[in-house]
Amino acid sequence: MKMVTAIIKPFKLDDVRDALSEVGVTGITVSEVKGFGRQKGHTELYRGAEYVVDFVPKVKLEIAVDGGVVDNVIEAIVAAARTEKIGDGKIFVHDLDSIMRIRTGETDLEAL
Amino acid sequence: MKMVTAIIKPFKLDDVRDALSEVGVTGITVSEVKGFGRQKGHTELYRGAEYVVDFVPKVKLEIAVDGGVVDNVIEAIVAAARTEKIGDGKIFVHDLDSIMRIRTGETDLEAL
Amino acid sequence: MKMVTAIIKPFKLDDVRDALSEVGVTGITVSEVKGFGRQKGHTELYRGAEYVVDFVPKVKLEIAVDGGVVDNVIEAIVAAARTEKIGDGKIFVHDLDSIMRIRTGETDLEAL
Amino acid sequence: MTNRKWRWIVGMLSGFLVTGSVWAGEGIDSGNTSWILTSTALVLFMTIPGLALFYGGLVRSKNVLSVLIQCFAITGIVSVLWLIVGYSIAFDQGNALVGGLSKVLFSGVLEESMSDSIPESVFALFQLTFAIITPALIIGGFAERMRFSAVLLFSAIWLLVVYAPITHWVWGGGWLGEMGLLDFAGGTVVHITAGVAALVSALVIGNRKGFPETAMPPHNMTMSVIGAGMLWVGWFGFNGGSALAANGDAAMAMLATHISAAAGAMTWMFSEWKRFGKPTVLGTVTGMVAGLGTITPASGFVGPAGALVIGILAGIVCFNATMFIKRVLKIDDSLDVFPVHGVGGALGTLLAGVFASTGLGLFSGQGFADGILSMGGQLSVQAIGVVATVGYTAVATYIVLKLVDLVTGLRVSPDEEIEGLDISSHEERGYVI
Amino acid sequence: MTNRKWRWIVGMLSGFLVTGSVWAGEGIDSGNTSWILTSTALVLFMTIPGLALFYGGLVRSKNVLSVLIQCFAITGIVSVLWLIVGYSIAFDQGNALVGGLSKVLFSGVLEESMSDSIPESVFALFQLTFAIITPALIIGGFAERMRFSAVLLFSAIWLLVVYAPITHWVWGGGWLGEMGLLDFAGGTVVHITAGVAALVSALVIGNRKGFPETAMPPHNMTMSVIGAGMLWVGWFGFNGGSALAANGDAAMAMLATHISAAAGAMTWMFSEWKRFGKPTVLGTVTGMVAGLGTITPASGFVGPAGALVIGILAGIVCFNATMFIKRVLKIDDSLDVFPVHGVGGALGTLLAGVFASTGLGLFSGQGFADGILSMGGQLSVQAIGVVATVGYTAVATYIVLKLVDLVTGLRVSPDEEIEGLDISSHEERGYVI
Amino acid sequence: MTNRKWRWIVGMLSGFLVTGSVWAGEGIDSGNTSWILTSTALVLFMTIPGLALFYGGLVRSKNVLSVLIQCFAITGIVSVLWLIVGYSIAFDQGNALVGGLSKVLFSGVLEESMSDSIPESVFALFQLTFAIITPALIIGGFAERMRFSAVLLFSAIWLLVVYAPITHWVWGGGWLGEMGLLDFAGGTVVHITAGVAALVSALVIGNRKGFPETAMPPHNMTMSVIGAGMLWVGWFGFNGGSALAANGDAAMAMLATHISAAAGAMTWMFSEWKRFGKPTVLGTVTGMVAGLGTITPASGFVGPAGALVIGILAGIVCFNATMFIKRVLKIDDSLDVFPVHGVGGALGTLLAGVFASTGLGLFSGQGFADGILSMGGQLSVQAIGVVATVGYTAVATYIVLKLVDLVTGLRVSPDEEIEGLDISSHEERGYVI
Ligand SMILES: Nc1ncnc2c1ncn2[C@@H]1O[C@H](COP(=O)(O)OP(=O)(O)O)[C@@H](O)[C@H]1O
Ligand SMILES: Nc1ncnc2c1ncn2[C@@H]1O[C@H](COP(=O)(O)OP(=O)(O)O)[C@@H](O)[C@H]1O
Ligand SMILES: Nc1ncnc2c1ncn2[C@@H]1O[C@H](COP(=O)(O)OP(=O)(O)O)[C@@H](O)[C@H]1O
Repeated sequence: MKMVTAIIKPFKLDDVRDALSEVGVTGITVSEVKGFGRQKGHTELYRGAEYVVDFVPKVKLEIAVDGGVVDNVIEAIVAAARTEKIGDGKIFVHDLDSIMRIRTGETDLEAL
Repeated sequence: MKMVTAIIKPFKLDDVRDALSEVGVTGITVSEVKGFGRQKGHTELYRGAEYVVDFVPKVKLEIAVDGGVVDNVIEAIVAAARTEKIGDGKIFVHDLDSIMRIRTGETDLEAL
Repeated sequence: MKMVTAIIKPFKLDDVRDALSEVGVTGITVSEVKGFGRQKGHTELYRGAEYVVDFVPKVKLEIAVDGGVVDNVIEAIVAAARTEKIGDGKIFVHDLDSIMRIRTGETDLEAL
Repeated sequence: MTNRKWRWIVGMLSGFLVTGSVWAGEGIDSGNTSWILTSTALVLFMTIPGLALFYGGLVRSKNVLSVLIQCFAITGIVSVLWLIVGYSIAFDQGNALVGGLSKVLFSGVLEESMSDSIPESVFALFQLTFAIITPALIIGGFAERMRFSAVLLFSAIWLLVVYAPITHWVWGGGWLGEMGLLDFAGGTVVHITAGVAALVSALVIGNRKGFPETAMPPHNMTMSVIGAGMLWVGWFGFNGGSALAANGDAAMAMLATHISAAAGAMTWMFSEWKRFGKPTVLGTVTGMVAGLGTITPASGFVGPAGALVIGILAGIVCFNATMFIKRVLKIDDSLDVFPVHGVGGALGTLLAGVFASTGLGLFSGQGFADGILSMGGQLSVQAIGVVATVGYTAVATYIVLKLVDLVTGLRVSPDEEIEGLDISSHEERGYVI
Repeated sequence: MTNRKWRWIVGMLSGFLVTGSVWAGEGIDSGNTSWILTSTALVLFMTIPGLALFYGGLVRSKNVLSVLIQCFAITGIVSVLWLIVGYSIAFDQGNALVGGLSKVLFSGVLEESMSDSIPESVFALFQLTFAIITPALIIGGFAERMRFSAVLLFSAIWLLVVYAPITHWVWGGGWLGEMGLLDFAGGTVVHITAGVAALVSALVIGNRKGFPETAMPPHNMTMSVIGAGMLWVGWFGFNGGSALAANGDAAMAMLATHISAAAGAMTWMFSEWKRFGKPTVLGTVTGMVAGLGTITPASGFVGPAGALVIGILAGIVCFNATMFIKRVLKIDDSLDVFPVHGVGGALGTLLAGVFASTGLGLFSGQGFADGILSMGGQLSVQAIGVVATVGYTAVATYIVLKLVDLVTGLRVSPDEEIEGLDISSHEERGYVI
Repeated sequence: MTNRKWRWIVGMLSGFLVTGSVWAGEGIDSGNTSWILTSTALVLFMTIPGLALFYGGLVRSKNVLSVLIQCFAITGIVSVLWLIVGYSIAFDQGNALVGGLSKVLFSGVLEESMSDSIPESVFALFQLTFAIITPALIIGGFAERMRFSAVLLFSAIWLLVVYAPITHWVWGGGWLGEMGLLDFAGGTVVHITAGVAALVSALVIGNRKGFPETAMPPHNMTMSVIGAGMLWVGWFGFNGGSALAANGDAAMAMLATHISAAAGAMTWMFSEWKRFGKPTVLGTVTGMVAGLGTITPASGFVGPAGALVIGILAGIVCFNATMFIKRVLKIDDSLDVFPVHGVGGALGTLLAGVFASTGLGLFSGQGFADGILSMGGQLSVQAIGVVATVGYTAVATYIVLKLVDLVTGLRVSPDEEIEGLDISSHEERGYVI
């Protein structure tokens, strides 16, 4: 089992969610994050004090999946999230030891 | 060393925290997340425009623990967080390479 | 490739970011979290109802890096974030299977 | 002759002398009218948005809209009921206990009808704004757990069986006014009734889930502070407008009001600072409200130095009453309506009987009610007013609650309470930021 | 003689009788002046911060500041233009269609100039606050997507070619006033013009990206509710002040206003409760605004019971109009300006012709316009007023928009719309919490 | 005879003529009284919640409550001190420099005491609202870092040794008023004193940790905009009420105030747009405040066209002054009190000496002070007023700060500053959302 973590542009969330559900993903956990990277934030202006907001709002998706479908999942995310402009984000994958559904006590793939 | 990540219902946070401290967990990192899963969000209504909010507010707990106590920790979480209604959440476990306490430079299990 | 996750005091964010960019880190994902640990929160007072806010606001940094530079990165974080007061935070490291840059499809170290 | 009537006659005479105005044998005074039109706006402002914000900020984020809609819906329902029958119950001549029905649907309230030197239409509207804020104050007692339909039904019945009759007793020609009760702007009528009703409601409906172990801090103190500022400003219309004229009486009432608010705020702030080590903004604004509620019955009868003493006492007494209800009795009068308004209203009604005296030097006021000669005499009338209002309100409120419980049920389900009333009762969220 | 003039003369006479005041052969009445000074403050308060908050809370978080700055900038620009030429177009004698230029730069508006019993300077300023809120209302139609420079240019031209002339028609001595149109405080002048202009703007500029599939819920309902409360309170100045005196006329207008607001709010709330299962705070305050907008033209002409009926009808009609525009026609009049203000304004203008009648018993009003004897006669004048205002506004607004499109372009780029106007047009964020 | 006295006498006479009112040989005018009661409410509204919100939104989230409690506590403490001795220092006859002690504890301010055509009690209360806002304005200079006890002590002493005496100089019968200084509503008394005191405070207490490298953007611009709207509306009471009557003087002052605010807002907005490429809401409302502050001393003396020029100049001058203090001098007058109020107040005091002239055609005003015949003569009096106020305020504020430093210490510890004053000084958080 793998955990796929994707950092994407906030307004792409709906598209990515739809794409994921098409490849059979049924659960996602989403959080709001600030990204620092190549893409720079905008300038803000307060009574003549100009400054650069150096972070960019991003959305982080965490999706636990069966190892066998990781590639499909990544493909789906990329297809939906790509704008080809800087700051489209990243996908990270790591191993999961175990998964459990709290409600039923089911474990691992059954818990998804 | 393992990292236990639990997604639970927000109003269960206090109970889970108490249960964890009973099994000896001394540190937790908590964040507010939005969950997409089997449980559906409520409907909202704005001047006749009804729509479904498709996410559900959840709380994510991250708990770094000694590999040996993972099962106790999971049990404690499940016992405290279970309502047996849909949307109780999930627990994910993965391996940690190393841990460090910034204040002292202690590492791994000593850092917990 | 490794994922370095650091929990630090919020007002240290700028210093840590500067330190990281000095050791060549170009991307970071940051989120606001609540920490429970040895450091206790402050007391609040509402019309005579005193109570302890038992969490402490913290900032979580996630930094994907080449395995070879993990030690440098940790050192940089520790140097910048340490105040030697309780609650300075922790650093966790775990393995990454793969990384992808959404914009270009580059993978792994190239994606950083 | 009641004190109120006496005050009106002086007002009418002074209105006459002041402006020499004559209209078809009656005197409309444009200056007085202007001030009461303005005061009406100020008192409505106290409820919406003032009180709505003050209360809304104090509850948890998941219930903020429930408080706001309750304030608005009470405003709506009370307004319609006041038009239909409430005004008549309160201000039609009737008997010593209750008004008659001659003013149902504002019949006879025409463009040219006068109430002394101002049009009756604005008198009726000014009084309506008082009828609005009183049930709105009560929601602080049962906040975060009462069913919305129960709130509406309770407020409607309570208006007609508690508020309107007591208003008649004191201001509408009823027995308390006749007896010489000094209640300038509603210490008994508004604050005691609201405070007692909130306490009874809190007891009948029970504590919020988690009270008192769990912290339920205000979710948006800045919102409460905006509301508090609006209450202070609006109260100028509440007390100053109760002179029903733009004269020295109104001006002195406003001055007393302001001084008492300031003194109450500072006293509470310093009490807290001393007792708990830190002065808080919530304490400061609560003390301000206590100072305002307490001066209300006394405002037109006392001088500025008297108002200073009243404000200081308000801060001390209401501060300790709040600690007592919350920490000792552990009653979940959620937004502290009873210790602030109930206790403050009673305290102020009694102190009006002291500082109205013309024999206190710098601390003198404008004199006792017509026909009352000693402080003892006035104080016993004041005490009768307090006891009667507390007693009747407590019993009647209890009965109304039990009745509403039968019809709609009082409390939402535990799941709804956990989810929050905003979503569970109104399908809306306060913030999507 | 127009109804308005007739009302003024009565006012002047009554002012004279009431206060017996004389100044160099003209009558200034300090009470009337006090009330109009106050009303001016109240009406400005309706726009800033009232309407700014009401609208600001309804848009998405990323556009909140764009709404706020639009309200402030419209206030600024309209004020300057009103001084320079707007007031003259509206209120200089001129002809039946448009005022002349004798009052350019307020020439002749001196400290001692009178407008009946009040100084002309406060009359001009009071009217300015109406001129401010009208274009500010329109921004609800094109919110979250119009270029800031286009908003400014549109508002400026629209003020001079739509608002000022129509004001002249109705209140400035123009043809609609002469014909006997009853429009006490701006059903045609303010609400129909704003509502129609918003609808036309929404059609010309097109729907927001994502409308209607994507949910665009209010980002801060508490902010909207604060604004709604301010609108209710400020409306007392809007309608009560339109009597231009502190007399029974003003008082009755305020009473009618209040009753209609309450009835509108409750009607909308219960309609929603019945139709969708839950009463919402947004519905309640929208119904309140509908009640207020609808009573506006009628407020000084009807009695309290008539106002109750008008408020109830406002709730029902505007509720259904909103559903229709949004769900059936799928027009993105983003903050529902047309169904609430346009429909409400037209409805109220017609109902003024009914409930002004003195022959409806308890539901009677103060009578038809001078020289009009039957309800049919009055109603046909009212209908002409509605049709003329709708027609002229629609055509003129369309032309102004096309013109502005040529000069600045109407709409921001899709990327800017996605990022939000706050950052893309103003480099600021609403919240850094 | 001072200009102020002269104005009062005219007011009294006109009050007499206008209403023909007589009371025991003195004239109370209900219309004037109504307006000053209302104005008092409006000016209090400017501070709480107006200024509290305006300032509160501009600081960082962790300090929002500290600003709010400072505004409330200053209101409380100043009110009590004004009652005890402040009013007497300012308005008792005394000598040319300072009032005597005959009005200590408002002794002699009875219900029937008159101040020309209005009760003295409302005059004293109206003036109190000015005494409240002035020290409240100063907190913008030392925001986010001063100890709460130091804020209280500083405000209390400063009120008595700076504000009250300077008020006496200008309005209380003192030397500047005698000399013919034109300061209608507080360009010297309020704005210069506040601006200079803020600058001195900022210099003495030092910059905030991180200034100017770190961005410290407003945490809640919507809150600041609400406050700004309230300031605009409340200022009608500030300037309009300073006529102390509801007459042409008041009306013209309100008109001038409004025009200048609008012009200031637009000028700042366009300046910013031109210089930095984007118009901001903060710039717009700051320009509005600059326009309001600048017109304040001139408001009752100039015409609408003069006000337009003053507003435009306010926008340009205060905009550049802000850039200069912040970007060139790098002084952390955190909320820009000096460049907006100090510079604006001085500019307006000088321009009053220009646009009061009756010889400027359309740009004429109501004339110079009694006995002053030329613009040069008036301007030199105005300049003396500015210099004296700046000089005395700077020196006295410095001494008071040093004194307070000895007693309580001025600044919180660096750790407390980092944690934020809300938690470290008040154990509360602004938002729990
Ligand atoms: N090494 C990294 N570790 C963690 N997050 C990263 C890393 N690099 C980038 N990110 C995240 O990805 C986002 C996008 O990266 P950025 O460099 O701006 O553009 P791109 O995605 O086109 O390479 C960043 O805002 C940040 O949140
Ligand atoms: N595959 C997944 N990956 C990540 N998070 C998930 C996944 N599935 C579920 N979740 C999280 O768990 C929460 C609960 O899941 P849900 O399907 O609603 O009910 P249940 O927990 O009863 O299975 C979701 O709201 C989401 O936050
Ligand atoms: N076992 C743990 N798992 C996850 N997060 C932890 C753990 N222990 C501590 N933390 C995080 O680190 C923060 C700091 O820890 P704390 O015990 O307060 O002090 P210190 O860092 O000095 O040891 C906590 O607030 C929490 O966010």
